[in-house]
Amino acid sequence: MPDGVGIELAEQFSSARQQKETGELGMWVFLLTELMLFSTLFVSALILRMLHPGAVTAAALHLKMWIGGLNTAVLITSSFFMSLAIELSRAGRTSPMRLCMVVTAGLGVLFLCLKGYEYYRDYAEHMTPFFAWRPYGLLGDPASRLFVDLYYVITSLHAVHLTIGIGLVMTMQHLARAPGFLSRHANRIAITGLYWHFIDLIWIIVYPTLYVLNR
Amino acid sequence: MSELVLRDAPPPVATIGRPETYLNDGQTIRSWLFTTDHKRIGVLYLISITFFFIIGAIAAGLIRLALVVPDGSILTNDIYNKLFTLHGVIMVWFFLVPSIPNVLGNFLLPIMIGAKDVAFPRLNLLSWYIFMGAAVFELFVLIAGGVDTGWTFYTPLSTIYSNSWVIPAVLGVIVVGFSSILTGVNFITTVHTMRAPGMTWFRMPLFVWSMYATSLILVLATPVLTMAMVLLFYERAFGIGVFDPGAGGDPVMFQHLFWFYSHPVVYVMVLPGMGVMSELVTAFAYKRVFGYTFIAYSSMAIAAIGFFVWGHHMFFNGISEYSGMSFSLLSFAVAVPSAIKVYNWAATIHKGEIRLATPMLYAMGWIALFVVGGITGLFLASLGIDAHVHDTYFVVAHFHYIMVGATVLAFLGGIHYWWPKITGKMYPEFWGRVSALFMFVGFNMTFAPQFVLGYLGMPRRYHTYPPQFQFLNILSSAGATVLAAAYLFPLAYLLWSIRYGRDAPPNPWDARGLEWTIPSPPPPHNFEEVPVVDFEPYDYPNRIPEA
Amino acid sequence: MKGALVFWPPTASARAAEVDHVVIAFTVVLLCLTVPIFLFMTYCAWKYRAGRAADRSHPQARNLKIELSWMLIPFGLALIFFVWAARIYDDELHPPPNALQIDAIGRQWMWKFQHPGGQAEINDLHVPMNEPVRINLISQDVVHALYIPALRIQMDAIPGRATFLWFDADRAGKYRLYCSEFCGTDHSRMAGTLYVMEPKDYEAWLAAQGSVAGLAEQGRELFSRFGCSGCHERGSTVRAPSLAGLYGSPVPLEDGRIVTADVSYIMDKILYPDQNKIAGYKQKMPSFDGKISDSDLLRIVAFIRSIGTT
Amino acid sequence: MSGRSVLSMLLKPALVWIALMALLGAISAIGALVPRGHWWVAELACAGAMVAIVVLFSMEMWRHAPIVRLFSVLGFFWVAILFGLTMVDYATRSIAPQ
Repeated sequence: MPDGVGIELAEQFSSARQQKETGELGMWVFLLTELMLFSTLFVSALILRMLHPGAVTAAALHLKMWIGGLNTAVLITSSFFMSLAIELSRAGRTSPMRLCMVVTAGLGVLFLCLKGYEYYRDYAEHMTPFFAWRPYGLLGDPASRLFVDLYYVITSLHAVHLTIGIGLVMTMQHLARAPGFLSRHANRIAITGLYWHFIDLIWIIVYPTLYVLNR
Repeated sequence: MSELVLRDAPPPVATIGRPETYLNDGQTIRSWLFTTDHKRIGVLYLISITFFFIIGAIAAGLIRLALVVPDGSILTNDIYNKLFTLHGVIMVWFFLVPSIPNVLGNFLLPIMIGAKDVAFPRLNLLSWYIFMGAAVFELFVLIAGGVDTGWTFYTPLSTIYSNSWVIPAVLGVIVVGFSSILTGVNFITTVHTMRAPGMTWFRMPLFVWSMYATSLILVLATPVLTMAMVLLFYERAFGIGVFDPGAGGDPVMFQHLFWFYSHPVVYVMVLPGMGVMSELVTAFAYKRVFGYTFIAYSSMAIAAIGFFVWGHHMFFNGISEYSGMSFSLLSFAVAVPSAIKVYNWAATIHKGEIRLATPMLYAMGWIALFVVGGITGLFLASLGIDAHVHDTYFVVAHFHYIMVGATVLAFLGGIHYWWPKITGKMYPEFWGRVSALFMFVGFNMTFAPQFVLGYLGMPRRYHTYPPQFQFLNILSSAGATVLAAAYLFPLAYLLWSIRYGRDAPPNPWDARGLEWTIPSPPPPHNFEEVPVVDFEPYDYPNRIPEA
Repeated sequence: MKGALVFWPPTASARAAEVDHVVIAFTVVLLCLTVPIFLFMTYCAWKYRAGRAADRSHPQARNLKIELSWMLIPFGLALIFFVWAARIYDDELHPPPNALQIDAIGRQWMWKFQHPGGQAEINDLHVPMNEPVRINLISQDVVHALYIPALRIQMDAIPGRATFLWFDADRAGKYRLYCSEFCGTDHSRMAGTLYVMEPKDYEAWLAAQGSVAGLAEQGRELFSRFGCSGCHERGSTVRAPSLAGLYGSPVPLEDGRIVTADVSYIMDKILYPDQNKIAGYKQKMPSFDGKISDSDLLRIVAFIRSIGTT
Repeated sequence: MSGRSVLSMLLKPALVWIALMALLGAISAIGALVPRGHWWVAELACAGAMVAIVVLFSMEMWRHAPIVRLFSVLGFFWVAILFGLTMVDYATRSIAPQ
């Protein structure tokens, strides 16, 4: 590792290597729990699709696939900047790294804006079955409501995770202002990156599951 | 004895003045509530789960009281239903799941592998705060409002038809899940990266192996419960319809997701008990454990196969025949690793140097109860037999043998065994043996009649029942009284011993393991310097210890 | 059924007797596998107790052969019982086609049984003996389960799905039936009595219930009232599949699967016609979900069943 | 390593980006142009490839300790258990004998 990049030892550890591995492993194990969390929703979506193939297909055609696709591209690009930020952190170059992280978070915000616009379009199309005051627009099989509801559960849960991710990335780049940050906490950038990539990964599964496969 | 001293010299016990221990390292309330010391967090858990155990036990006592008469005239049906839900929810999520892992695991795991602390000490404390927050909230919900769905929250009863406080109860269960997850993440990383030099995987005590397997289950299963409960919450609050047959949903899907968590979580309750057993049996047989690797691998096998068998709770709710057959076969398979352990402990006792102290009495009782619980589980896994005993008192008796018989007895055995280490005081041996005996008798008197009741066809969760079942129910309730007395004994004399007990030496049992090489109670950072492990686990010389 | 102390439930069918045989045989085998452990441990605890002189030389720490044998032999023995019990389960799921069909509706907190002739009863169930009886279960609200200990069977009644159980009782008498799946406040009162009767007594009992038009007859009336006949009757202008001979026959679906037109298929088709589209037909039928009561649905299905078997 | 140019740092993230965008294009094109039919196999294959790329390269599984790699595999294996055993029930229900 270059000068100025390193890890400040916490008291329970005996070596920097141990501390670094512990941090990464801890994050991975935590991400496993997140994976199981989302998988529960995916398995529900699959069961729904098996029980009511017709209704699910009919409802899925009303999802705005171009927004979903565009959002996937936005997240992939944000992941690109996050990877770059990790590479820069390893080289000890604080300011370009912070810039990359701001761009990453900015793309995350763009994703949320697009998602919000999509929700607005759904609302305009009367695709909000849980609002009692607004009649549901997609007539036919009741199972279509179910699919739309599940779409909101999955995408909103993902949005919550993304919001946490944006907060995390912004906090990290803010902390990195402090002189010598990378010489003490270099591994924190990589761990933040793991979380960000994972959110990207979940969306990469969400997009085909909801938008594409059911068409 | 001399061998161990030669290999790794125990740090000198300070004899001048009071030695610095984790207990007297700051004595303010603040120093306890903001501690990141794994030992103090273990003690905090011990105090909190004891409290919740008492609450759950009072509910159980009231249930047994109501069942003395067949016509349900002691408690109303509504209060009865709310009581057994309270008993189930409190006991499962706020006592059994955190009992051994969070108390003994927190206290011992880092010491046993020679670490200063767990990998993420602050997360460890956060986990306790989440647990307490959820537990206090849940207790308020279950007492002030009450929930009448049973701890299983089956849909659509919980989503549409129940008029009780299901939503806040579900939120409490969701939140306590995060506490389990944090503990699991912490233990897994601790075992992986915090082991002392020389502490290879196959030098770890079997208790550590079982805690590791337990953590894997917590980490992999809990999120599924969280999500199932979130869906249940949305369903009840907004009517999204995933589990509502009227909206095209499937109520059986909830059962799949629920049991994907709730079956493996049975192993969260019993695996740590098995870990404690391996420690007790070897220490009090004063002999090396028989088949160390088989026991270690069987813990991992139980954790893995435990995920393949959840469907045996669902044989008769319309799952397909193929599904039923495969789940049944896999359930038989999970019995194999459990059987290995029992046979291996029996073989460990052979040619040992057996001391029937209180922990060993608990261990012997544990093996008997666990075997009964395990083999009745095979009856339930057999499809044709389950058609008769499913959802009857046979099931109730079976899982109490596993969850109370195996977990609570192991917990108490472990508490007695490590009590000198935790508090630095010895408990009164005579009263320990008396209460262990009472516990065994009371337990069997309570739950053995329930096997008969179940086979006779008394369904579970029944508030009234046909009069010919009354005799066995009274017998069971009488047993519960004995059991309650047996619980009060240790509570009283252990508290007594904190003040009046005799001071404990570092290694009162002459046992092996890193935790016995440090003073009792341990110093704040466990080890003066990082221990180097160059000995095998349980390296008992197998001869009479010199007094 | 008096308050006498009993330790074994009554047995009222050949299958129930077989379940008892499995249980007893399994118990014996498991006792043979476990009692020696307890005896051995007690013996060791006595013989090798601390302070007693005993031969403690050459203690074993591992032995692969022993480990493998006590791992595999009990498992092999247990598998025999897996197969035996699974065969009973298989039998439970395959009722003979000629079984007497009785419909059961579970609701909070009562069982309603309906005989093929239309006779209905609440919480009590009369069946003939020595004749296979199939109970078709549905639930109107939460999950219930019909449990008859004397027959050693139970099955959940699930809202929105049809399940069944069947038995062939061989001993006349009164037996208890319960709801075994927790279903709310008065769960424990959702219980009743099963009367197994001589066939001639059963006929007499049916007759005494008064001559109610059969379920299928009532279903025929509903079939036109709900407008089903407009499309499904021969000669109608809309092209819809004929229902004569449908029950029990294979139906090819649009997605290539072939399903059997059984009770649950027909119910699903009426409630949610959009799923399981039939090959070669355009889906035009409206959904009757929420427009038809469960008991009416049962009657219409009974009617379709009756024209399916003629 | 401190002497690495920005360009060499760009190489891996850029390759990953190109691969992911290409696969995204493929999946979207299939979804938009050929609805229905049996193209879902191709769609799933694309999605699987994208997941693999993110796990292997973006999340740098190849450079972690073996134990971390084991855990990432473990997670997907457990997802397979959840899907597999649940689907055994749902997939065989319709053909279950009545």
